Amino acid sequence: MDRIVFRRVSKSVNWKKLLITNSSVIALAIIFCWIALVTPGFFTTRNIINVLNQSAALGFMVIGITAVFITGGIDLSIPSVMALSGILAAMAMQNGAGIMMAVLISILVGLFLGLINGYAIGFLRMIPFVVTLSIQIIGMGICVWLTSKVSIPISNGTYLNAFSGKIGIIPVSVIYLAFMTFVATVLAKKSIWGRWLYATGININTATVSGIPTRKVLLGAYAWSGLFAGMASLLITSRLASASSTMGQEGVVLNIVSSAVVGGVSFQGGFGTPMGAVLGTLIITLISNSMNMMQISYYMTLIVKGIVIITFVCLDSIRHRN
Amino acid sequence: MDRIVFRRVSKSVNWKKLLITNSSVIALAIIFCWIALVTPGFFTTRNIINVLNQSAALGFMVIGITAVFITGGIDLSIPSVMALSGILAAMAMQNGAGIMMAVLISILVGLFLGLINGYAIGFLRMIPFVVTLSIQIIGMGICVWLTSKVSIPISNGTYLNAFSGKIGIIPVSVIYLAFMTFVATVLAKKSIWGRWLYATGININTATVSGIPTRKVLLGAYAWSGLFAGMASLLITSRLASASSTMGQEGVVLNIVSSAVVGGVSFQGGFGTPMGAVLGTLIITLISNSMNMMQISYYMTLIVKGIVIITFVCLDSIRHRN
Amino acid sequence: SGEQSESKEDNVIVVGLAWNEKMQSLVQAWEDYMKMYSKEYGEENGVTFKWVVNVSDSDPIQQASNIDDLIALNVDVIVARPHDAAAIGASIRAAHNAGIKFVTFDRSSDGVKPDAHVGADSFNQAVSTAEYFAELLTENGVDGKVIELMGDLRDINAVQRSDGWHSVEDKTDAWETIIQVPTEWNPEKFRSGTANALEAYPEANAMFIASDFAFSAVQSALEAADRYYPVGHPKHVWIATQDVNPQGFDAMKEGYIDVATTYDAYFHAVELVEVVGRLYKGEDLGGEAFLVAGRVATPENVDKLDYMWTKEYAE
Amino acid sequence: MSVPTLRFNEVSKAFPGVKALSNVSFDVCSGEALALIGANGAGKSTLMNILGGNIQPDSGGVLIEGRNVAISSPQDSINNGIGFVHQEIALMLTMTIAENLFINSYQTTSIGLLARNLMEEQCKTVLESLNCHLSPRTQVKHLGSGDQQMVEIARALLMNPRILILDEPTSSLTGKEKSRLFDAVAVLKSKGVAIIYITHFLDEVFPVCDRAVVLRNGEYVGGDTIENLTYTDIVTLMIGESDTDVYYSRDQHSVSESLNLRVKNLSRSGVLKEIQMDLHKGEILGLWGLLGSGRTEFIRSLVGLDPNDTYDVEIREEKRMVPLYKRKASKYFGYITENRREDGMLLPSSILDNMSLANLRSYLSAGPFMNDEKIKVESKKYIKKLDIKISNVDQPAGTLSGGNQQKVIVGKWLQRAPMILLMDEPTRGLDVGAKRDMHQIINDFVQSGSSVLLVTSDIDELMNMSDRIAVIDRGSITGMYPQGVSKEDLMAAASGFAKGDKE
Ligand SMILES: Nc1ncnc2c1ncn2[C@@H]1O[C@H](COP(=O)(O)OP(=O)(O)OP(=O)(O)O)[C@@H](O)[C@H]1O
Ligand SMILES: Nc1ncnc2c1ncn2[C@@H]1O[C@H](COP(=O)(O)OP(=O)(O)OP(=O)(O)O)[C@@H](O)[C@H]1O
Ligand SMILES: [Mg+2]
Ligand SMILES: [Mg+2]
Repeated sequence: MDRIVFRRVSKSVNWKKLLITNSSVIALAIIFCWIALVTPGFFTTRNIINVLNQSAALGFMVIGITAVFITGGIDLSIPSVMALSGILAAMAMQNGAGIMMAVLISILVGLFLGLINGYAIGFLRMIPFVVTLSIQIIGMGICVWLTSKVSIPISNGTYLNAFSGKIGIIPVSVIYLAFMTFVATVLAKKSIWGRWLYATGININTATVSGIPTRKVLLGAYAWSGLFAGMASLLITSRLASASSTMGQEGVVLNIVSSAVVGGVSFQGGFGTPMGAVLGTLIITLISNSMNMMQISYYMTLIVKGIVIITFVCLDSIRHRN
Repeated sequence: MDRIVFRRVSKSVNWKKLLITNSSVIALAIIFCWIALVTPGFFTTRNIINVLNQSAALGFMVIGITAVFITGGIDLSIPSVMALSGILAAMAMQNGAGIMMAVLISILVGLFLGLINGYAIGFLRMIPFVVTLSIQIIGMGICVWLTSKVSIPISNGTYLNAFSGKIGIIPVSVIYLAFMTFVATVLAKKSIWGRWLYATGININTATVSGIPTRKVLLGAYAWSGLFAGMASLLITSRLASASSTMGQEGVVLNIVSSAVVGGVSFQGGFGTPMGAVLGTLIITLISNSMNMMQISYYMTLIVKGIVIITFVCLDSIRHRN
Repeated sequence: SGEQSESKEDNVIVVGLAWNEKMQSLVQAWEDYMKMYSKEYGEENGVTFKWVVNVSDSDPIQQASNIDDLIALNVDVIVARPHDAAAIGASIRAAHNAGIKFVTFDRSSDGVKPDAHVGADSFNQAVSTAEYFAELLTENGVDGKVIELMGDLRDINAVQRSDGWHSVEDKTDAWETIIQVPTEWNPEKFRSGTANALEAYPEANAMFIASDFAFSAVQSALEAADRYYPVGHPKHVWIATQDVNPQGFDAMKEGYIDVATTYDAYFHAVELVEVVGRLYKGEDLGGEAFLVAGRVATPENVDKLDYMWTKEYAE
Repeated sequence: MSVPTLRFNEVSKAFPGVKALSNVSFDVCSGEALALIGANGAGKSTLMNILGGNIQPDSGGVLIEGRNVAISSPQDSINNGIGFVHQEIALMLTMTIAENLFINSYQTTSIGLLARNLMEEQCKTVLESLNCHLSPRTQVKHLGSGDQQMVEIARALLMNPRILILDEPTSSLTGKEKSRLFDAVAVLKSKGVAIIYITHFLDEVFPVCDRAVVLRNGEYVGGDTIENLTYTDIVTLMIGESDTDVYYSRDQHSVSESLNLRVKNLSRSGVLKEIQMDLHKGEILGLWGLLGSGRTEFIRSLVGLDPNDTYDVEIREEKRMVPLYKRKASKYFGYITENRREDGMLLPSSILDNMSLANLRSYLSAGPFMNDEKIKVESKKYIKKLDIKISNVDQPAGTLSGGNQQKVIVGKWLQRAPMILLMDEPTRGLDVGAKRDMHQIINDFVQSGSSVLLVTSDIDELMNMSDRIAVIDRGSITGMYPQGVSKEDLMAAASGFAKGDKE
């Protein structure tokens, strides 16, 4: 008598599963069509580019936080890291620094603050929420101290052009976002760091026992998040042609987190992709864009936003149960 | 031959441990003495009562979130739940409702929103951060909608007296806080719900397998948090003699979370006591009070706050490693 | 009344200043001007001012606590920029119970009356801007289609500015406001609001911006839509705004902004110091409001106006 | 015959890709101990989880005393008088023993507060009845896994269950505890409790149980009273083969003179005391000790997972012994932990991801990028070699049965082929067939010149597999014995009464 192994691998397409796993893409399509139908002004090339452009900076921060989310952590310090990078770069330019120097400062400041977060969380095993909250508060304090008098105007034309100019009708910021999404996706899917990141997020004990340098992985995730906050500051300061501490208010976290969650990046760690996160960013931006276009009042915008987030999380939890 | 179980229970006092587990009480004492020495105006009866009074409302919200933290969750919706309770109660009073009715409305609104959070998290297994964030946003939307432009004055003298009056020189709010701290402590330590709460926080799977109704426990924790947010609104609206949507800004979460964390309530679930949390509230309030008394500049206040929080979390993580 | 926390010297006025937030340069300008003018005033009147400042992160509860702390410090006069017009009443009452004078600054109190109020007249500020704008459009024969960028609807000044604007619109019919965008005073919303509105209403040819502190954001949105041209150019968008902040100063000089009524931080500060001085001397001001009228600024005169905080903080 | 206490009626359950149970029916009577037997993945835990309210059956149901009962939650199960001792220990580590015991049935005083003293007294009584002398106030995390298992059993007993499930209760117990447990089972039987006893140790079945029931691939394949069954009968039913050669006896020994590892001094205050030992090329060194003697701590320290006071270790690099720095330790060691679910696997990840986890660096193709094709090929090789039962390589590892999960972990390390493999209870929970496979795998592994440090609580396995046996007692090595030492000597040495001839 032979050992019988039961196997029932259905080869037919599982529609339900397909639907659930691609919920953010599908939602994007539905929201898009609906808005297009309801709002006449919406479906112009210009407005679409507009939306893309509006999501670019947010998209950078979301790609950053995605790595942190995958490890099961959170980074609340992004707004003030972003503001501080921008302010320092703007101050440098005010004092005659060139574009290269400004870019370098933005990136290094972001990276540096990210490394502080990562060191505290990875090596000192402190709790992400509180570490990054503290850095957010401290960073905000430094921003206010540095700028107390004025928000700092940026007049360096090369800088403004490099990050908020256009190539043809396409804003460069959109190109940067597309490129970084691609890079992040490849790293997440194909590189050893991506594997390490997901493994650490799913079970840090298993990962450690399997010889993965989990503390360095955590360090890296927060450094990545800081780095992207620094890069986001380039887009934001050039878009607003100035830098100020108001850029760094906690409210921004709300959009970052909503985007990631709507994009299917799980809070519990181990799940989600940069691509999904960027799609989430588009959805969140679309919501406020279309609300503006339809002249929906401020409080309704808040309510709709809340409902959209909760719906997506609901989908997400169904997805995880399956 | 009996089996010898190897155990090293040292009977001598372990000073290090004693020091670490009581860090918040010790810190409170040190901060207190230091401030008293440095700031002449500090150690007056008036100012001490002042500090106690300032911590009362925050203390209620912190007692609320403590239950949620013990389950390993978070409640970001407290500010807008608190604001909404206050606004609805104030509107009722504007339309002639009495104090009983107003209290009932505050408490029920808080409880109801807490139950929504708890249902989504306990029964639909959604993620606390996102659920409560959404409720915060939606709640804020409703608050702005209800009050749209003006904040609602409260002129009901009985109400104002009942929640912000004094007995002798002691503000009633302090008495309420002391009483609720006592109730919460007894429930946490001595009741079956308390044990269930901690068990759920330590390991929800184990708790479920052991027959603990973990879903109801989660529901209860968030309901408790909402309830206390509702009660806090009584103290706040009576103190400000008005209710408005500005009361419910996200910034408040920062103080709630800092207080709990400084009070030794762990984010990872399973640890912390209401008593500790309330001590944490006193510390956080003392910090801003003493900064005001010492006339320290605004940005330094931010930086010091961040550093204090991070220090406490550091202590906390050391404590957990031991 | 109360316990003396510091033994008070004669002729030293301790002023407790409770800001509701300190994210904008304007607040710093006020504070600096107050300190500056109080020296001048003090020398003339034989008094010394001592300032005790705190900030409450846009949180009315924290502001109440901060004012409690000022009361505990037993200052002579409390000056507060209320975050919440009704909630400040409780603090005013508490100060009065402790025998401390109370002045609201910039934003007024809804219920309980302070000893005095010093501020700008937001409604009239908007009205004078709007009236000038009406003339301007009529002169140029423009059929105005206006995008209105509003402030934070929870801020009474923002609401009054909008109301002032619309009262002139109703009276003169010089333009039509085709869309209102609430910005929550958030620069990012100024930018995206402008961009989205231009998208939805390409026919728009004018804007009313509740404040020009975020003008660089509006400017970049206009540039992106290819609508950023100075007056005289066919693609010029007619812009009325308020305040003449550092961010709007140059744009006005160069003719991109057509009119704004100044928000005169310096005169606010002067008025405040004088009010404080009078209260300290025991004068009863009976809750009077000292409103500083703005000056209408246009590309022609903006460079010539005196005491512009904007110029001093534009570095 | 009277109505049976418990009856499974045509129970079926399918998971995606697997039919875990199909139409299983049998009875359990009051006062009997029924052995539930089956190879890894046969469906035993699934069936018990249905009874425990953790899983809902697709069809069929459970009858208790003739009545159909719906069990939709663990609480329902408890209310129906079912006590469950889980295969994986389910305790609140930071709570005390007493709190754990009463976790779902707190005793309260008249005013509704917890009656701590009362509970602690009852707790003591129950533990004493199991011959277990622990203070009710001890935190569970301070107990070894053996004592933890006793606490779990005590918890189940506290509810005076009509039916008691013991899912592999002895897998982490040594001799003494086992006999304590068997005594307890006898007492319960005499009280009329129906006991379902799941085990892979067939030798336990005969003294403890009255009847045996065998599952194979989710189907009921037979059962009878114990008197009518022989060892071979059971194995034949289980495996479904007439060829029931389930013993692997290790005969090739290829221990070389040269060393792979020399531990000169490994200390950690209060836990490990100046541990010294050598590990030769091609050697299997068995590590024997009582529960809580420090075997796990030793291994974790060696791999560098725990802090040490002294870490003085040498490792072979080419032909020489060189000092090993702690942070480099993971380069040379493979570590199979005793807690499979907690820190052995990425449960939601695919089998492929799990199997490649420890060896990712060697699957790099260019720069930091992975060669996924190579991962697939290599992993499939080991899936085949280890005979892991899976439906496809992308299946989440958490859905495998315990035995197959363990094989995935072993496969993960075999791919890496570390110089030294540290195995903590590698055959715990494995069926006889899988155990034989595992033994074969370990043997093959050392043939290639690597070494194994083997911790096992199964003394026969230890004696059969090891080239030498080190005895550890309270954190220090108290004896080193060659192959062929007697059981008695080992037991004595482990309890601190060594008399046998040391090496
Ligand atoms: N949640 C699940 N999802 C998918 N398949 C599952 C799940 N749980 C169990 N299985 C499958 O059901 C079958 C029976 O598993 P079960 O755990 O009941 O075996 P077992 O007899 O207890 O084995 P062991 O002796 O190894 O513990 C296995 O093939 C297993 O892979
Ligand atoms: N976290 C801890 N805190 C306090 N004591 C601990 C802790 N972990 C283990 N111990 C103690 O350390 C000693 C060694 O435990 P270890 O797990 O190494 O034993 P073991 O020989 O592997 O036993 P087992 O067979 O139970 O796994 C035991 O006395 C145990 O109680
Ligand atoms: Mg099993
Ligand atoms: Mg062990």
